[in-house]
Amino acid sequence: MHRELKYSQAVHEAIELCMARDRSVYVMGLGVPDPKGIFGTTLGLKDKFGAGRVLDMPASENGMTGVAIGSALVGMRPIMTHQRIDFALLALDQIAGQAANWHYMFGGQARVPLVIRMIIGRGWGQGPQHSQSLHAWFAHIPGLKVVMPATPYDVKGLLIASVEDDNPVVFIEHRWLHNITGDVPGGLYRVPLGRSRVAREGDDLTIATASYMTLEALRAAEMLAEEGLNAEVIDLRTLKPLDEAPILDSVRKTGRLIVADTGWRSVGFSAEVVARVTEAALDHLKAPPRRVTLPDCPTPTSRALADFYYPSARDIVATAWGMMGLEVELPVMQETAGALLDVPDKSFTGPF
Amino acid sequence: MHRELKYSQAVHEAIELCMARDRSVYVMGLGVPDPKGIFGTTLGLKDKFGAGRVLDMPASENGMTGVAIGSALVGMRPIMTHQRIDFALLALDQIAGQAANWHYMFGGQARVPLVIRMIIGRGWGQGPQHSQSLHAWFAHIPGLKVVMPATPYDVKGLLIASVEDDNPVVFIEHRWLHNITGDVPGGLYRVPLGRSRVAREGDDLTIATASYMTLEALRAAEMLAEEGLNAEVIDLRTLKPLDEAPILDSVRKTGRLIVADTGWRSVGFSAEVVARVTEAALDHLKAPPRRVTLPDCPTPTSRALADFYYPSARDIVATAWGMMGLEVELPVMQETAGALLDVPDKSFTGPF
Amino acid sequence: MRNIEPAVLKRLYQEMLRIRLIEERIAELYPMEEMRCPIHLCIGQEAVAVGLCAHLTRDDYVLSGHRSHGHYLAKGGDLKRMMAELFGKVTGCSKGKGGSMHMLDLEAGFLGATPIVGGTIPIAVGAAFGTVMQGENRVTAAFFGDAAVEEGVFHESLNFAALRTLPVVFVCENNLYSVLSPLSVRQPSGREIYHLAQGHGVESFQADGNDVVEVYNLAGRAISKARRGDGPTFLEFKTYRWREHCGPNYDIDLGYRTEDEFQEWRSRCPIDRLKKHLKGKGLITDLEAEDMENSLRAEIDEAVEFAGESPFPEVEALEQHIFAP
Amino acid sequence: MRNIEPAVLKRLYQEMLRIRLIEERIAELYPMEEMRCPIHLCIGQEAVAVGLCAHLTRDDYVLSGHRSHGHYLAKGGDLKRMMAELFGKVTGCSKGKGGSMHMLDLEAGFLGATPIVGGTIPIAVGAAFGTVMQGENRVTAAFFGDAAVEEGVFHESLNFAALRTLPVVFVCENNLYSVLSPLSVRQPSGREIYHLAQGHGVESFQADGNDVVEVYNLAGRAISKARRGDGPTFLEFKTYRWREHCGPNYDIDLGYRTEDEFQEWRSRCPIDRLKKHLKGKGLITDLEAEDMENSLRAEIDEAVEFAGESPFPEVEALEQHIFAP
Ligand SMILES: Cc1ncc(C[n+]2csc(CCOP(=O)(O)OP(=O)(O)O)c2C)c(N)n1
Ligand SMILES: Cc1ncc(C[n+]2csc(CCOP(=O)(O)OP(=O)(O)O)c2C)c(N)n1
Ligand SMILES: [Mg+2]
Ligand SMILES: [Mg+2]
Repeated sequence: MHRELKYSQAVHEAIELCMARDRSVYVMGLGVPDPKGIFGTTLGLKDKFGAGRVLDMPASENGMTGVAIGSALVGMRPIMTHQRIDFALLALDQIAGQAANWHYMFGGQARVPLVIRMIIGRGWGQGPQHSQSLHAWFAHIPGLKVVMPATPYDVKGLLIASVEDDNPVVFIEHRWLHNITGDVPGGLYRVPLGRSRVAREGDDLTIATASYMTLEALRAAEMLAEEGLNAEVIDLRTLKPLDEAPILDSVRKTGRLIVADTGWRSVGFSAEVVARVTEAALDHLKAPPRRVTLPDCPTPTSRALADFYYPSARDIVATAWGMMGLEVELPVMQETAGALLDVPDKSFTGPF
Repeated sequence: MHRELKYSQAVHEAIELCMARDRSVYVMGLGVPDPKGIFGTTLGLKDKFGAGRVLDMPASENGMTGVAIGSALVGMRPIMTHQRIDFALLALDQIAGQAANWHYMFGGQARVPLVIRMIIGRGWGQGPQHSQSLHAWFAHIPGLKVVMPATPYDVKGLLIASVEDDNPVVFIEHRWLHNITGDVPGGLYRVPLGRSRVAREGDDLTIATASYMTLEALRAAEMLAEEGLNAEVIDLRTLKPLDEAPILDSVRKTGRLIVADTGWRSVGFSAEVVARVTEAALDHLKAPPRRVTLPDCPTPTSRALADFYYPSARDIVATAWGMMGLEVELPVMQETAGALLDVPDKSFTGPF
Repeated sequence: MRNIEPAVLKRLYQEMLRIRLIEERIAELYPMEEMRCPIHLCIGQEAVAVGLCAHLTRDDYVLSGHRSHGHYLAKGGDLKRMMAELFGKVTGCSKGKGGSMHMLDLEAGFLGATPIVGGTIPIAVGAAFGTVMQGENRVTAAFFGDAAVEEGVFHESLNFAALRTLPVVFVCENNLYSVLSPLSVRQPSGREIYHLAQGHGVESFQADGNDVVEVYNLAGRAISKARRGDGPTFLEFKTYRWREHCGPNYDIDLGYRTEDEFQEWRSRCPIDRLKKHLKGKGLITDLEAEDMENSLRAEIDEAVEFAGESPFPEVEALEQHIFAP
Repeated sequence: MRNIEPAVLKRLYQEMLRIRLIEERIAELYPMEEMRCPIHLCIGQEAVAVGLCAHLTRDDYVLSGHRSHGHYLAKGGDLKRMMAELFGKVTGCSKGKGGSMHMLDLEAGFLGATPIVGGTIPIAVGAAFGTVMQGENRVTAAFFGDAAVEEGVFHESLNFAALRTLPVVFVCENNLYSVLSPLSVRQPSGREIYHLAQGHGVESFQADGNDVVEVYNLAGRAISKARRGDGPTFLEFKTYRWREHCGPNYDIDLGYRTEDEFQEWRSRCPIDRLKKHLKGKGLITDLEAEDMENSLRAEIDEAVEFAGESPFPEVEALEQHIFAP
């Protein structure tokens, strides 16, 4: 049975199902119960589960993360939400210093089942302080799990699995995914943390990616296929723990690796993938691995600059041809057709 | 003229010289003017320059970083100090969200000349919240410079250059370096940011490293040399901007790369070095690059565990032989001789 | 409104009106989708910015947050460059890199506005600290909203300002909401915001932020005190945002606040109130008022034209300014 | 010291003495360099932990910071496992992974202590919030020092506790110093710490932390109030640390505090004071006191022996417990 849902609706359904079956699950964050409901993902939950379990909070990111941790220690399962990952910069002591260490430093005697939803990604001119893609930071910290789903199916299954996980999970949603649609079964199902997915099979080139860049990678793969190059796209889904084997298997088959990442280049997540592949499959590499990422600069606000800041399918395609040692003329893209690059589609009108 | 100074004295001298020649330089941090003076690095400065320029502060890491930024915006050049890098987790919004972006987001019209000294590294049982080595986080952020000197000479020259730099600089000192001694010229001199140093020449293997791991790498190189393997040791000194060319040149010569890092493995700084080398010098690699790092787990407190947690020369040596495809019996090391691994030398008595 | 020179009152009126007209023009133009950045309009709240900045010189400093247009303008920030910034142009006050949420005008002493709630409060305290260390006699004002006092960094800032008796004025525009969330879900009832500052031992006042004269008087007191070296003051001004949190529209239909509440505050429009007074006292004629409005509109037209005609930044700018040379 | 049952007074005495003797034993053993982790002794400050925890049941929760030995013990934490933890042994209360700065005893309701200043205060508030959400009637106490109130997170915690009327007691042990830094360089003079909490609208008290009866009485009041569902209370207890900030030694020679100050506080030893009272009232005889001390020493001997004989964790433990299964 087909059942099309938006990514944002899949998030909503996951939360709703978790709350319905487990009274210890609760949701909090700035604006969670408000009429906009975090891009629709928490709409109506307060009416259904009550103000006691669906709560707004003061703008106290660090303190409220501590509150979530404390409640988790005594048996609750909080889902905390930040409308922008940038706000979590204030909470890193509690996230990385406390939550991540709590299980280990007490010898496994305590648990912090805590999901922190953070939204990354573009919009009109979100600029330097509202669009950082800091997943690399979280993926560096032992004790944190980091999830970045790309599809409606995965976001639901991974969110349910995250809520059921007994560890702090940083759950990252890209703003440009909320409106995409896809098949989403009803009812509870889990997508296990730490398992990647082959989003497209191919023999010539491996593209390892996650979150929104999976869409760009798939677009790129289509474009490459038109010219006879067959890319395999691996959607990592979970950055930590990282499901390394399928990437290695793929590169052993294709001999070529592109890592497409929503984050900055230097000391970013993409470097880790390159390092792992090189360490384990050097002999299979037919060409140097490549990273398609943000350049190492803050996010500019003007669309005239942002258009060049964010990597796209076009960059992946150009990189792929470069790896093949070919100069291929790239198909005409949106921008030359006068379309706007700072929105994912026409449904997106406004800065968020 | 030889002039032996401790690393901590070199830090002290750099600060003193900067303060003497520029009235806008001031130092602040918890305990800066106290009788212990940040492991001796700020001792006596208050007497010399007055309480107005050498100041203690409330335990308000985020706010006081903002204070430092504000003062920098109006013409001061603060040197802020954290006795442990872990305390800076509280200040990341001001460091990465504000200071790092300020110059860029206002189109180059404002500057934040701010040095933040942070101390990393071991000690007796510093444990999970007092010994994290988070340089990878800072090196990921556009707009921050990150410096990790390994020698008394460098720490002085780099600190002076950092204070004179018009950008926020994260200046990381490893606790086990404070007591090492070396040649340090008197007077002002600079070691430029963004330049690495060949600490030892060799043809067989490149070890890229920084901070305290430079010492372990040099020790490892000696041990390898005894068996006829000639390692080149590159002390990176600055992680951002990274001086890439000398690493590439070296690997093109040796064909083998080990990155020895004080930080965690996954999504750490070592991955970046591996990625850059693979991207630029794949064809020269005779063996897969290797990372010698902390394992991906929080710092345990018990010395019984910490002894296995921190990488040492021995690990580098074992890795090197592995890369050569050889099994070489490792020389007997301290631990089997009953010595204590949780202190750098006999001068170190106590947890810090 | 006694004790204040008619000329000053007229200037306050003009400044408020100017900000209002500019914000309304932005609201009008925004749906054309050329200002492609989030905007937070201050319509309804103009009195705080104007009454406060009336006492500041160009040598004094101001820092602000996401809702900074009024502060930027009241402090003397360049209008053309502000408009160009909203349009993402290279002539903008942040060369297009910042947009509405990141503006500065160093010549005007507008040291910067950034949108992380509470984030510029310690920076303002630091600016004040820096001026003191340099022996300068400048005052720094920090503008922020009622949500900012929930951030720990607000308290850290107050503590240090009090500890060091710094020349800083904390200006809280309490408009009752943080995005769509009322104070009641964020702060304990019965505890006023200015009580927090009192707890820190900082002299604190609460007043009507829609009465520009009350703002002007309190601000004058706080700023002279700072200038004398007698330390920080905290001012809480109750006021109200008329339009949506972010964007150009009205949003009463969303249901998070009532039509009654909105109308009640709208009837206390700070500009109308002062205009009524000026007219009542014969300090301004209809013709004068009309002239004033016309010349303001002309200035705004010019700024919009400037912004529209200005070029976008070149792609090279993308990787410029990451590091200061 | 009226109003309190003699049996209670004796128990308070015994608990304080126990902590004192344990801390002194640690100080004695520390120079042997087998407890290879930083330790922060609470000698001189025992009354706060004991007076407070006397009202808590095992179902109640306590969180603490770097100076947590007294809180752990007063809450009923296992002594043997604490000693083993200091020795880095696998039988330790954190299996050797935490050391003195990271201890917990879940059976005793000691929910955890960690050394980032202020870091466990919001966690305590969250524990209280969690108990309320689960309909449990438990009280949570957060212990912290005078530096913790400088951290923004302290204020964020108070605001939320007040907003939600949570059953939490904030216990500030104001021992005048943060490491070697006196209050005067960190907080404005004339502003008492409990004023900060008042600013948040939280009922607040300041009292002599070296008078266990005063602590006991105030704590009783705050804890019953929390248990009744009437919300948080903030208690500031003035007290004094006798030894160095971190480590086993005296440190008056460092010069950051005076010999006079030290002697003055030492003369107000909470244990001596209560003992004098007990003896004066004939509530305890010399023989009884000696017996008590002897049996405490025997208990401590046993714990030290247990710790010494326990094995270290195996290397396999290094990568265990990174994630909960
Ligand atoms: C640290 C942080 N958390 C959350 C946000 C999202 N946010 C943007 S504006 C805003 C509301 C601020 O309310 P207030 O301070 O009262 O100012 P107002 O918008 O009412 O002028 C919030 C929560 C943010 N920008 N920064
Ligand atoms: C966030 C943070 N900043 C700094 C430190 C270093 N530090 C350890 S203990 C301490 C002093 C704490 O003083 P106080 O809260 O008064 O407790 P006391 O030691 O006096 O019991 C400091 C600053 C830390 N652990 N955490
Ligand atoms: Mg508001
Ligand atoms: Mg203290």
